[in-house]
Amino acid sequence: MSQKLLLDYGSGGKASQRLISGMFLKYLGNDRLNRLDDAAFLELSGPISMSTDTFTVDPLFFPGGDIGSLAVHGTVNDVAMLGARPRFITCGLILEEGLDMDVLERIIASVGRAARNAGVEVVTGDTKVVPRGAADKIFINTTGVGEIFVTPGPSGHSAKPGDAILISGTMGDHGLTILSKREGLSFDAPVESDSAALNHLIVRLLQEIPEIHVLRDPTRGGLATTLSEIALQSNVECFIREKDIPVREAVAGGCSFLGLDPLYLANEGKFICILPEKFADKALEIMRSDVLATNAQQIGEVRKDHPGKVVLETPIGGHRLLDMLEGAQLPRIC
Amino acid sequence: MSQKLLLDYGSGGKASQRLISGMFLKYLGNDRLNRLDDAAFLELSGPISMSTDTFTVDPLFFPGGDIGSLAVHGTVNDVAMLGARPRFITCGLILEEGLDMDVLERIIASVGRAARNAGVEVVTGDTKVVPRGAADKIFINTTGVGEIFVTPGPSGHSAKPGDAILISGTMGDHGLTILSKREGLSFDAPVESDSAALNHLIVRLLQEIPEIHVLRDPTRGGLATTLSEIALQSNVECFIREKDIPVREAVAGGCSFLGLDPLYLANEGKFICILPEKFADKALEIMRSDVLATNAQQIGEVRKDHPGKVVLETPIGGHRLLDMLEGAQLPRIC
Amino acid sequence: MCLAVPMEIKSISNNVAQVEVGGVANEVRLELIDEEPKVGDFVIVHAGFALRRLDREEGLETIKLFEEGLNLELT
Amino acid sequence: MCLAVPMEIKSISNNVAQVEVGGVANEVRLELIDEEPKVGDFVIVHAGFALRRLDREEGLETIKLFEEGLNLELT
Amino acid sequence: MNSLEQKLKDPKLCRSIVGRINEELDGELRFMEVCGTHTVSIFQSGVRSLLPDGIIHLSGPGCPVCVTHEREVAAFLDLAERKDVIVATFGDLMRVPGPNKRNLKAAQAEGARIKVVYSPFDAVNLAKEHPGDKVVFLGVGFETTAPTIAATIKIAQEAGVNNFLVLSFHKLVPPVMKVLVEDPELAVNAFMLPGHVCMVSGLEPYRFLADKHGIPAVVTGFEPVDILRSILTFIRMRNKGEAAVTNGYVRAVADGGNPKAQAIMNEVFEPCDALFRGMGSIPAAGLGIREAYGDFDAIRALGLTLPDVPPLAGCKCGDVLRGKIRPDECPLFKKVCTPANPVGPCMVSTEGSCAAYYKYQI
Amino acid sequence: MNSLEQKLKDPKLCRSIVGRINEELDGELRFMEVCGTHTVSIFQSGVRSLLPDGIIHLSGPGCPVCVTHEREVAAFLDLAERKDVIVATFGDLMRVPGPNKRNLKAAQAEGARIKVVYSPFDAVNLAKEHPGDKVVFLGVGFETTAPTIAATIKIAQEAGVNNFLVLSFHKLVPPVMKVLVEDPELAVNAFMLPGHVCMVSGLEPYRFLADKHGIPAVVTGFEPVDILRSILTFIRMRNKGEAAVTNGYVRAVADGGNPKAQAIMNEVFEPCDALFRGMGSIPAAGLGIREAYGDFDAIRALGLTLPDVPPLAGCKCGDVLRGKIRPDECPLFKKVCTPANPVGPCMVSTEGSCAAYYKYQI
Ligand code: SF4
Ligand code: SF4
Ligand SMILES: [Mg+2]
Ligand SMILES: [Mg+2]
Ligand SMILES: [Mg+2]
Ligand SMILES: [Mg+2]
Ligand SMILES: [Mg+2]
Ligand SMILES: [Mg+2]
Ligand SMILES: [Mg+2]
Ligand SMILES: [Mg+2]
Ligand SMILES: [Mg+2]
Ligand SMILES: [Mg+2]
Repeated sequence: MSQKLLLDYGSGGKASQRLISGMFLKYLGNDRLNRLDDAAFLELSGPISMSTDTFTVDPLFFPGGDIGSLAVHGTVNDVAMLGARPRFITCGLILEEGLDMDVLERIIASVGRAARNAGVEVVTGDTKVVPRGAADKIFINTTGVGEIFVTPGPSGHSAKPGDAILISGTMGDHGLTILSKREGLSFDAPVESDSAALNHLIVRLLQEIPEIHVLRDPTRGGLATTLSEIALQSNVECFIREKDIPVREAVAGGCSFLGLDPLYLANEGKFICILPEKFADKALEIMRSDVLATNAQQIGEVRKDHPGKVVLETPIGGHRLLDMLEGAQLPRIC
Repeated sequence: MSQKLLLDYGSGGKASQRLISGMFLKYLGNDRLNRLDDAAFLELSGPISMSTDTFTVDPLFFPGGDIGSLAVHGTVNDVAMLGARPRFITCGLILEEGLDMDVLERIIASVGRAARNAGVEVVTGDTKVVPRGAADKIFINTTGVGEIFVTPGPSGHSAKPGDAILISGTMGDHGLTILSKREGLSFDAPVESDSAALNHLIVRLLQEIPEIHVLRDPTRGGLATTLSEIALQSNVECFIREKDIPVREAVAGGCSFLGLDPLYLANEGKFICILPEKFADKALEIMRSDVLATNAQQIGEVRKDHPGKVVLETPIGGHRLLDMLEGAQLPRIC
Repeated sequence: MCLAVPMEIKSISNNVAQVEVGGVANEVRLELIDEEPKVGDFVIVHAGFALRRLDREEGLETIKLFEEGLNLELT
Repeated sequence: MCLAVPMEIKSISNNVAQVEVGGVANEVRLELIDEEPKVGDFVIVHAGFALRRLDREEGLETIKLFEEGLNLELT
Repeated sequence: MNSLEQKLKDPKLCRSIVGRINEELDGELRFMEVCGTHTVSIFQSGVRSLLPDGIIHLSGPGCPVCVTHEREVAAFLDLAERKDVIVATFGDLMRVPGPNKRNLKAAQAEGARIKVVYSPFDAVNLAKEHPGDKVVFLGVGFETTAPTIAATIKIAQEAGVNNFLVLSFHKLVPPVMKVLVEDPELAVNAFMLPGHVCMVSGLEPYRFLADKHGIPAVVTGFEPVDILRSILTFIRMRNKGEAAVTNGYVRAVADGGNPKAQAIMNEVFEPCDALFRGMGSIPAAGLGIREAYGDFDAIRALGLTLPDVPPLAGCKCGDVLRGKIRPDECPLFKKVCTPANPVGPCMVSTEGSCAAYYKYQI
Repeated sequence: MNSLEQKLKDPKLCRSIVGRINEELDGELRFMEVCGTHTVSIFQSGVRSLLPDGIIHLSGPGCPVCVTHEREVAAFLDLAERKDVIVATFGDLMRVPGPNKRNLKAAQAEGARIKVVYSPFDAVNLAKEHPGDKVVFLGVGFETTAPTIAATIKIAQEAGVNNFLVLSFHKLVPPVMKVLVEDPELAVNAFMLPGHVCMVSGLEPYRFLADKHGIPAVVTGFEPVDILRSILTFIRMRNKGEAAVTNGYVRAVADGGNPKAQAIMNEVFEPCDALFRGMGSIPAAGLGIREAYGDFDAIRALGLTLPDVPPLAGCKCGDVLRGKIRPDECPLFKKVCTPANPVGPCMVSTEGSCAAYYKYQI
């Protein structure tokens, strides 16, 4: 039987110290983290992009990733979307007493691997252990900082009528993968989470394209929700064509019998790029040259007719709103 | 009956948006946060101090504070301890479905108040709602950044033999307050949490004292654990005198019948300051002139005899180790 | 009123069929279907039960005829 | 072997006393104490029960005598 | 995608049919679908935005969630309060408002044990996992769904699972359509019949629409071509002065329906009066559990009664469902009544016509 | 702080006594305390570091946690596994290792329902809150603690709480001291008697130490002055060639103890043989629940037996508790055996002598 985590590991005492040196420094160690001061000392020159996210994904391990890699990718991507090079992240853990130490170790190793691949360092962290039943196994907060190297940087407020709307690949892969592994709803779907660090591609795009208005990753709430946010922030219409939105057959198939819409499913390795139409082809070329965005597409354009709205042209040529949902989608039978 | 939080509020959809604008922007709003981009744009010039902490305190409200103010103070203090002016914090929430919306609102208002008092802005955040039973009401992660204005800044690695060891006030107030309100152990103690933002006092100290080797807040694990860490990091002996350590009568009283030691109880508004003996009086004078440190004391000095150890001189003149505990203290009867 | 989707039968055992749509595999129960289903059939699935066989040839034929009729009348 | 601390009785009702040490208030049960306790008494508390009255005068007196004895012998 | 599926969504074919509709339409045609899946499909596919102004699309009482009565929802909520009960339900019911706008999601957030299942069969497994509790499945749905629940009850009986119960509030489509067409204010020229309901029940129960009331009706599939073709059929029947009930979904629907599913449904259930939201009690429009299966009947086993509740003030769902007004003619629509704060169930169900108007209508 | 409390810790007075000890000590004096609270107090107050080398301080079997037998811990763990049981315990027992180093903390982490209470009375309230479960209090302790548990059983009986049970592994001090002094290898010159145990039992049960074995013994309080004064008394008795059992804790201890507490303890409990860790079974050294209170006896009510377990390999606790070796003379001390990874209970209990050596000794 594998060893189980005890409350003692979060006490700040010797057990905490062992967890830090035996696991965290082993997988995440670097000169900054190793100092174990109250805070990390960072050589960074501003302006700075800073983002935080907490990860509570269930199950912890899924095809294409786990909560550890996801926690790195999510924050790295958010930091990058502001036109920044992500440099440093923090890692705050909430652990449920009784958690399998092997599970924890696999996850911490995954955080380390994902951080190395993304080119960021975990520079400080925090661990709380809560009594059994007070949390669900493990929650991870990551907060990242990076140096902004384009000004004005991309922002959800900067979409302009006439801009092209691009997405970097298929929609809904992460969301459907997670659903397919949920307890009580498990079905086999030949699909993996798209969880990935987009920062290297983002940096390249920003370096080679003179003007990018919006970069955003369509995570929770999916493409529909994220475009709605942009439409509201920029007070424009986002007009998109359903036929141009790539959706994997398995994602469409899974959605069909659960009564879900892939455009509302989360993505964790995709981004929306809104930029002047004249740069669209160049941007698509750069995107498609990267394995993370081989299915990049222009899916529509920014208009001014229905400010704050997303309008979808259906495959048969009809038009309808793509509204933000009230809450999460539930599997349904009618 | 007050309204209860639903999973929908964490979906990224309209319910999430309402929570953000109706509550988070209302109490925490500022120009940076209000943009609601993936990340916050910060004008900061390095070097930078960055710290993260997650708060899972139970109960949520306690004499002297609540989880919201504590989350601000904890991170602001850690950022400051590196010789920095805390500027910006992030706020990551994990909320249990069914949480009373009034409770949430009180806590967010408290975060806002504490941030304003500490002079920091909440610049970005994240909210996850987990199913009932998957978390205990509310957990808060805060991550802070600030500009380091002294180099070399204080560090746990910099204690030197001959240095004076100062603490800014009474030990164990926060820990005993929380214990006294724990379900199943409740007793009335005339004591409040010392939770407070120390950054203004820290900045003043650093500006007026030419050389400070170590600053650290003795939180989880208390004075004993934090001094042990410093002794290990700096490879020195921390020698302290029990009679000089201020402990409130109520804290000593509560500890007596629970079989606990106040030197291992958490503090949330105190700091340890280690500096050359010649600056000790000046530092104490500055500290005592601030309401947060009126009971500041020199409690000992750094020696080289037992490197990595904390040695305590007892009131009767005996000597013993003050060891780091294995895990958390449990109330005991023998 | 009743979300029901066609899925292809990949195998059958004990009144339960393994079905697929877009490569996504699921199980459906066969208590309610009126024709003996066989591997390769498409069945219409509702709430975890196969309710009927989908006659895809019939469907194609109908559409083809309809389309021809439309064009005939249009030209 | 048995952590037991003196606490002062602030009030009594129904075999339960409100006691204090350093201003910290708690409740103790009185089923086991052999002398009828009264408000102002100090009792030795173990595991939520008062076990005996602490005779503080006796304690002071003993120490005083002992101390005098020590000094006497020393000088 | 193979060619049948492609054909059924083929933009060129759709445009041809729309062209025909425009050409052949004479005056105004008010058609009603009585199936929520049609409601969603018509909006979501964009069919609706392609139809000429003369085609008036009305959504009838065909979403089982929308027609669930507030007294029935109150019963669900009472059930969820019970400490010895785990409620199993399709996701569709989670947000339907009962008295004081309380719903199952809120009850769940406050600690009630409510589990969303994809199939009623999953609820039997849940019952096996919780032998000390009663698992009550909320039986809501029309003729498509009722057989799946009947079959599940039979499976539970064979497996000897005795802590699985069904609260049956199933409803039947023909009786409520009878109420619609007998309304002297009816202003519907044609009915689009629910394809998947007819897959079970066949066409016979709907013949009265044409035979007795002279209203054409077509059993319709859910793809754009299915829907547009039925609309064209309505126009052509009217142009020829004909009225018939025809099958436009032959690939899935036999005229006689699915006799096996009918038999299982009739073995377990028997007709009873039913409450429809906004329409009140309709004779023989519901399905109760027969005495032979009384051990699985939550009403009998737990002694449930329907609590009296005040009707939802101001909600015009009844008029919407009868085709008397469009959702945007309800004075509360989009002002007081939104998906975030739904007054009536037509706004809360994913298939509700008010919700569809709100969500899809530009 | 008032003057009694100040006096008892007064540094000047302490220094005077230490001065006297140094002056009057002739040769080596080996004294043993048999109370964990003395162990901690002697180390924590710094008394130990002030004593001259000639004073050898030994810690006997006086921590109820340390003497809890591994078979008893195994029984606790078995109990914690039961789905219908909530275990209530003093915090002290949580980390005590049983077979395979498993302890109650680990069981709790894996889902066992274990609640730390401050008073046994709290466990009765817990039982009232969980009427469907059995709340079993782990009864561990000496004469100080046993009366509180006896009183709690009587309170539970009067209140009619019938789901409160006690697993009584209480132990008595005099029988184990008898075993110590009858050991031909005994090398102890004086005993510091446990102040709070004597508060209940009085001095009588200890007279045999002086009368029969000629070893001086002083009932001692827990403040530095109390402890130093007893050590001086040992020296003086020896210097005069006297051996007596005297009361150095008159402010709390009557020579006859607390008759009321004794009566309640004897009403509920009766002597039985007891297992002591490292020492084995000792006749009449334990307290079992009398038949009249059998309804509250977890052993009777749940049919518990003590599982056989292999002894802890290499642990010298038995020798430490007998005063034969000091903790740092155990070959495992600080090398294999640490508070993080304790081999024996003397290392795990806050009051254990190995733990005290590890934690406090510079
Ligand atoms: S808009 Fe709302 S209130 Fe009006 S009919 Fe629809 S659901 Fe009822
Ligand atoms: S040091 Fe460890 S192994 Fe040795 S006697 Fe003490 S508890 Fe046992
Ligand atoms: Mg700190
Ligand atoms: Mg973010
Ligand atoms: Mg994000
Ligand atoms: Mg921390
Ligand atoms: Mg859990
Ligand atoms: Mg994002
Ligand atoms: Mg920190
Ligand atoms: Mg901290
Ligand atoms: Mg976020
Ligand atoms: Mg909870």
